[in-house]
Amino acid sequence: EPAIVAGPATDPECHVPWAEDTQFFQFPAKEGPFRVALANGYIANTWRIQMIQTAKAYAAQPDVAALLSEFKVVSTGEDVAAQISAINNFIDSGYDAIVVNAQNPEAFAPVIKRAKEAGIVLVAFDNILDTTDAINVNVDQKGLGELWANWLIKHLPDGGKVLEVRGVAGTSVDTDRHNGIHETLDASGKPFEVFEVVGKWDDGTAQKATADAIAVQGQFDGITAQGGDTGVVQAMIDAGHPFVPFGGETENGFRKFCAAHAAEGLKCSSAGTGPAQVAVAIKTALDALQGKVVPQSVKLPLAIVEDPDFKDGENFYADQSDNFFVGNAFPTCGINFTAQEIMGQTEANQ
Amino acid sequence: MNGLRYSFAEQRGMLLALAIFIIMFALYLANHPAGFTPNVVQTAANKGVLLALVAMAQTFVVLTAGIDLSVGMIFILANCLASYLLVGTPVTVALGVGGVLLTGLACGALNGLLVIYGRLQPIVITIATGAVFFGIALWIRPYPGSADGFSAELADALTGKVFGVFPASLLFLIALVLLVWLPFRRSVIGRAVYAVGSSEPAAYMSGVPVMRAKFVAYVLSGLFAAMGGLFMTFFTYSGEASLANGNTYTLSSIAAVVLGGVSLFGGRGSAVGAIFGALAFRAIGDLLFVFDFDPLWQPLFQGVVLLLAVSLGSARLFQVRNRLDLFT
Amino acid sequence: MDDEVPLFRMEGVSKRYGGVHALDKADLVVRAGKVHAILGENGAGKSTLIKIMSGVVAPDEGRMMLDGREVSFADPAAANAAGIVCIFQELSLIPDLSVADNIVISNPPTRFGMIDRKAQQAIAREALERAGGGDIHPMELVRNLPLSRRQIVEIAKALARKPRVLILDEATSALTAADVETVFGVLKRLRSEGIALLYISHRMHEITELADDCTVFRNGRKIATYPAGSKTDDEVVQLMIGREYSSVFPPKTSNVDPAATPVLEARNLSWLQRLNGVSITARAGEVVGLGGLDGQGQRELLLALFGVLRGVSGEVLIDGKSRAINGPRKAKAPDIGMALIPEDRKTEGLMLPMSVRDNLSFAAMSQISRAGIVDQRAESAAIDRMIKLLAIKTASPAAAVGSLSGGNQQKVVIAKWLMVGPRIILLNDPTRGIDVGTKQEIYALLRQLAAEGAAIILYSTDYDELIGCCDRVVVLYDGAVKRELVGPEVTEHALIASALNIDLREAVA
Amino acid sequence: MTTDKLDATTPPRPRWTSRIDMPVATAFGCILVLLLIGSLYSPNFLSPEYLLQQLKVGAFLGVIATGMMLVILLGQIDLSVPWAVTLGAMMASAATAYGPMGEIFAIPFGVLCGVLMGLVNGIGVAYLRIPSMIITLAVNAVAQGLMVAYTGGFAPQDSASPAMRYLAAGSVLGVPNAVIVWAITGVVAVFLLGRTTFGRAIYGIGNKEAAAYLSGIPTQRVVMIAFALCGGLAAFGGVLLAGYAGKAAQSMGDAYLLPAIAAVVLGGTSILGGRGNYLGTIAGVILITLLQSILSVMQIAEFGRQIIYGAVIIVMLLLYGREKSGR
Ligand SMILES: Nc1ncnc2c1ncn2[C@@H]1O[C@H](COP(=O)(O)OP(=O)(O)OP(=O)(O)O)[C@@H](O)[C@H]1O
Ligand SMILES: Nc1ncnc2c1ncn2[C@@H]1O[C@H](COP(=O)(O)OP(=O)(O)OP(=O)(O)O)[C@@H](O)[C@H]1O
Ligand SMILES: [Mg+2]
Ligand SMILES: [Mg+2]
Repeated sequence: EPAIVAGPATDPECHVPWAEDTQFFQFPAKEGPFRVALANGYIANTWRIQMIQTAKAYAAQPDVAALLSEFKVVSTGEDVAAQISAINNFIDSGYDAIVVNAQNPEAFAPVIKRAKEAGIVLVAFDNILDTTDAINVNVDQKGLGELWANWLIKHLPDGGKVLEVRGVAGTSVDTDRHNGIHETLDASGKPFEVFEVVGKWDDGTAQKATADAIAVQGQFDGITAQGGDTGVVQAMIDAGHPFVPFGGETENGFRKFCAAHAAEGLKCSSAGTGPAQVAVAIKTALDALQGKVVPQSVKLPLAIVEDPDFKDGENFYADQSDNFFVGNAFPTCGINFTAQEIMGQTEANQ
Repeated sequence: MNGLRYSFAEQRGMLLALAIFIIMFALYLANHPAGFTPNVVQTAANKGVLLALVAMAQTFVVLTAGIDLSVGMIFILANCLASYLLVGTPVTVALGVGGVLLTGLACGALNGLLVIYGRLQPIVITIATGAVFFGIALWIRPYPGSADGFSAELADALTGKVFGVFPASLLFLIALVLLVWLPFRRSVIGRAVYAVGSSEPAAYMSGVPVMRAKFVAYVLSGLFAAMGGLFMTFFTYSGEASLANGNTYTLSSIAAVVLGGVSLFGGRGSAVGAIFGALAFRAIGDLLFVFDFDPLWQPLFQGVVLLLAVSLGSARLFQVRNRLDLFT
Repeated sequence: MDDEVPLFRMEGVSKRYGGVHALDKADLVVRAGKVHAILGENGAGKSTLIKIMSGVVAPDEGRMMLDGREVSFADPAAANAAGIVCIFQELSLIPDLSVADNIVISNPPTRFGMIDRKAQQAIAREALERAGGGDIHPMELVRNLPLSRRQIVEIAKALARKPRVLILDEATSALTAADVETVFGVLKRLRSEGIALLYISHRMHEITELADDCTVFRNGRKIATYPAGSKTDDEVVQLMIGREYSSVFPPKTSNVDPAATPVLEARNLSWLQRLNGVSITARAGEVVGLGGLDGQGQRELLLALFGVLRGVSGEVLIDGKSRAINGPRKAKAPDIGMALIPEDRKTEGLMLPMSVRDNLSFAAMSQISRAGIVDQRAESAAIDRMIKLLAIKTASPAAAVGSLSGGNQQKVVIAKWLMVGPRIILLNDPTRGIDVGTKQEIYALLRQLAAEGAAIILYSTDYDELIGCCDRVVVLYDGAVKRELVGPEVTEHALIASALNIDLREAVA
Repeated sequence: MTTDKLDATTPPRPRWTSRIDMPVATAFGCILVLLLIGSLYSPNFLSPEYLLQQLKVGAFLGVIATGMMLVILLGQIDLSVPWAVTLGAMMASAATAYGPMGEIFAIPFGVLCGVLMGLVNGIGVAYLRIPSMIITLAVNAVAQGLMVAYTGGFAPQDSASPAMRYLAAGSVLGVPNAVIVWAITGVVAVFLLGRTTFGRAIYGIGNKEAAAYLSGIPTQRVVMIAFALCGGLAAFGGVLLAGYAGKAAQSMGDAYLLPAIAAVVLGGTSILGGRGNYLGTIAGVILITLLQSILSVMQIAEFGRQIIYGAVIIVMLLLYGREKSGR
């Protein structure tokens, strides 16, 4: 039962409203410290692991820790029903706020209803919820597709043959990004011929699909991939495919390739919102609990690095694993982890 | 008196599952911050019933000594279909429910026909039909969501509480057991299913309608998987064609069935056992909620508990005095 | 015999399996109220004939008439409905269902569409009673019953179907004399009730006792039909095997040294309640029989010696030295050299779909391989030798064992163990379901092995066999040695008396 | 016995024809048909580069399916393949971080981890007699848990060593090394199955475990070793995959479970155990790889791919996967 108030947000730098007409919430201020829960779904991929690590690290920061009496994380796997049940349990157990990375953003209507009745702050990130009753920390997935498409349009002024490596079928993220790419390319009026394969956001699958596409279709003029981008570049290298403009995600391995082969034509736009958005979500939840004004839908800045701005040690790390997602600091929210800080933790500093 | 002993022997597998479930669930409740409240029970029931339905679906096929790797996909297909059909007035919703169930029936019938007339091994054929079912689900629901005018009333009724205390989903499950499972268990065709699973040549020689029994088992499997899909829709108000989720439910249903004392070699076990197996399996996940594990170690904990639970059945090995009995 | 319309008649029925004429233009007439015996060696086509009669197998040609009307059966259920009920050679019971469930399996009593468990129990009790199995609880699972009890259930199940023609394909092969008596009582009563009985057995004395008419098959062809008693046993056997017939059992030419250390000595073996302090010895060159009613611990004794059972107390000495045998692998090692011909060749002796070659070399792997790699030349040589030695009839060593007739399958089981070169051979009812000719060969072989220095322990449900083959018979009762009969003491009378736990002197008096 | 009823039957076929049985021949036939249909879409499907690439990519599945075949021949199944693959890939990569010694031992170490995992499966199946379908499911969950904890908790080094790269992505005289590795695996498998006591034991156990046990075969040990081999081969497949991709990643094995089973069965191996030959598995692997690849490249919506993939497998199974009729 938040009050709908006029903007702007108490922390306008960080909490940028999604759109002109985005509402602003003000929850009744509560006494801290708070019990906050993070309801994660699937865990066994790098993005999610990194996300959980970030959440833990953020919650451990002294100023954040001071606000928290309990911070609980539960990962329930692929099954959205289990995740919904976990959230129901958090609600029944009287947590003050619940942060959720939804397995299926459409499935939470009943939970949102219950959370609202119980006066609990519900904040969704990554996969946002289809509602105006919970707070969404929103990544513009479609905008990401548009960004990549615009990058290709810029580098291929005469149009051309584009390879699009898609994500996991049936998800809204895949659909949104795909639509963004296509609408933008179509709108450009240039002769783009798009060739689609499915990479499932997985390097191995994307690599195989790309290799097959190259073997059968010959040469492409541009590439865009939603994930598994390191594998896509690897396949190009293995096949001796010339380097071409590429709009892709923010994997460290991808950026390594982009930096190394830019001169040969691998002109990259690497953009996305790293797993650190969980920290923004937690911050938003804490702000809301403290009675601060927050937008119902927060627009997360995209972490974008484009050719020729790739710099080792700054926005990618040549000596680190390929697998983590870089570019997930949100300075406007005071969140300044570098990914390697998170993933590079050793046993000693745990 | 003597008869009682035989009845008990028949139920042993189920009782073990029941015991595992009770222990884990008691552990869960004892440590739950909210305690033993109707809401907590309702939450656990809804989640448990969902898997229990799919596990029951798996049971029918496993009883015939087959295995159905497409139950998860029928479940997903039903979920996606229901997200379109459960709209409008009670009448149209009822028609929608009927449509979803019929679809499940048809999927099961297809599996059955391929197994019977194609004379193909169920484990492979259902991998293939599973791909087809998932393809159809993805076709009708390319991204998650539900149709405009989705009617939440039936959904709320079936996932809510009766008289404010008793979970409706559990009542529904009990009704299914009483109205479908028990009559099936006692019917001629039900016995035929057990006979076929226990020894197909002997059943054939004895004049048991082997093909009909198998067909009925697959059809019922499809029907129950579709009921699971319906429940998923009730629970989430939406449909999603998720391959990963389909596989999760398929594999969980196998785990539940085994935990519930149903023999993968066919002919032994009951759907009631499978239900407790499903509830026990869910309880493993629930334990995460009440114990404070490092989030990154949670999957390991879950795996280890599952490993221990499935190893429990091997305790009987220590009673085996004739090594030849190990091979039957 | 010719003027009445026979209950069932079969004319010119043929069935081929690939190149094999399992049945070749066979005729058969079955009359109500008579027992018709079918005779023939293994693979003669007897089982095929009755499988066709009962709808399990579809004939290639020919016709069948019931009450003078032509019939054909799509499946066993159709034959059942017409009143033709068969007790198959391979048991057709469903192991995970209860005895009662099995008895009413094809047509359970129902109420409101559900199976009526009370009624079914009543039917089962009555049928069991009629079949001589009143001691079997109807709710017991079939898988928990010993083989001989299962046979009784099988018979009860057939009776519950109210047959007009009842077919028994070697239904007594797993039964002991006492059970056979019970069953014969039942069959005679059924005959007097006007039921036609078709009876297949390899046991001549059973046929003598029971049959009214006899038909002999050979190589899928009907050779002769004659009234029972009109031919001597020798003539019958000659018809069956198509050649001169000599005495079944080879002479007992044993030259055992009674002072020698026994190759095998077991002292005080106990296991659960099934073995209660059994002691037994076997010397080189000796054939020791195990007698007694079925299920008195003979099977367990053999398994215990072979190391299959866990928790056996007592001591086993090989060549006078105490050895711990913890499994077949240990048992067959050269320093012990034990072999077991198991009871059920289809589940314990053979891999039916695999070739004769693979089956034969299975136990003798260590003999024909070096460092885990099979020496194919040595393997082929050994296999050819065995096939010759036992005259195993197979199209090629590459043929599936399952396609051989039962007798030849049994020879493969024996041959596979002979390849190991055992010194101690345990045999668990090795001639069950095997025709006279093959039996004769196996007896001769046993003698020969003994003469070559092997110690043999032979369990048989057939008293003739114990009498004809064994130098010594140890009779078990309730898991303990009841009596040991040596040489001329081994008589049918003594065997039966001690098997039934009757004091011999008292019985004589 | 002097009867001669079996003398008229056909003489034994020569050894080599009995190896190429119906299912295998049909499977290779299906491969040709697939290629022909593909070539209607683009002639490039018949180009040597494309075909070599399919063999190379198929090699990963081929190695994994080899292990799966051993287990299926026993009448068992291994559902822990996904995380055995990942485990092999991640552990081999992890070893690479420990200096030159680590690099040398990277591949054996990765495979060893898979063997250990398979050993747990094997002990569960052989000694505790837990149904393989469920114990491998549980072990898979445990392995996943370990890998998640490992990735999150420790400094992960996950790039492939140069040796892994060379093995999976390099080539000798134009032949991809991965194909050579698969060929060697295959030759060893054929030898193992056909010429060794171990191989005989596998077929025997798959047919009738009780009979094998009573023949003095150490059935439990054989089953355990077969599962260990399956785990090791899955991990080795993971090592190759990591080499192919240049790195190891979470859940890289997910895509290999069902295809491995399907490949083995499409190759004519009976899922009930005891029957099947390696040539069939090769055919099955190529079939699945080609089918996936062709569907991936043809511009069909994902749902269409799924439906066609399933339908093609059904049709192929109907063509030759049928069991003999009982009557
Ligand atoms: N399904 C089958 N496939 C191939 N051959 C078969 C089949 N059934 C029977 N045969 C062959 O047909 C012949 C007759 O077999 P059948 O079982 O009728 O003999 P039988 O007289 O019953 O022998 P036994 O005394 O051993 O029981 C045998 O050579 C047998 O191998
Ligand atoms: N599909 C088949 N292919 C090859 N052989 C078969 C097949 N089905 C059955 N057989 C074999 O053919 C014979 C059928 O006859 P039946 O089942 O009566 O056995 P049998 O020869 O009588 O042996 P036994 O003496 O053990 O009873 C058996 O040996 C059986 O194993
Ligand atoms: Mg027969
Ligand atoms: Mg026979």
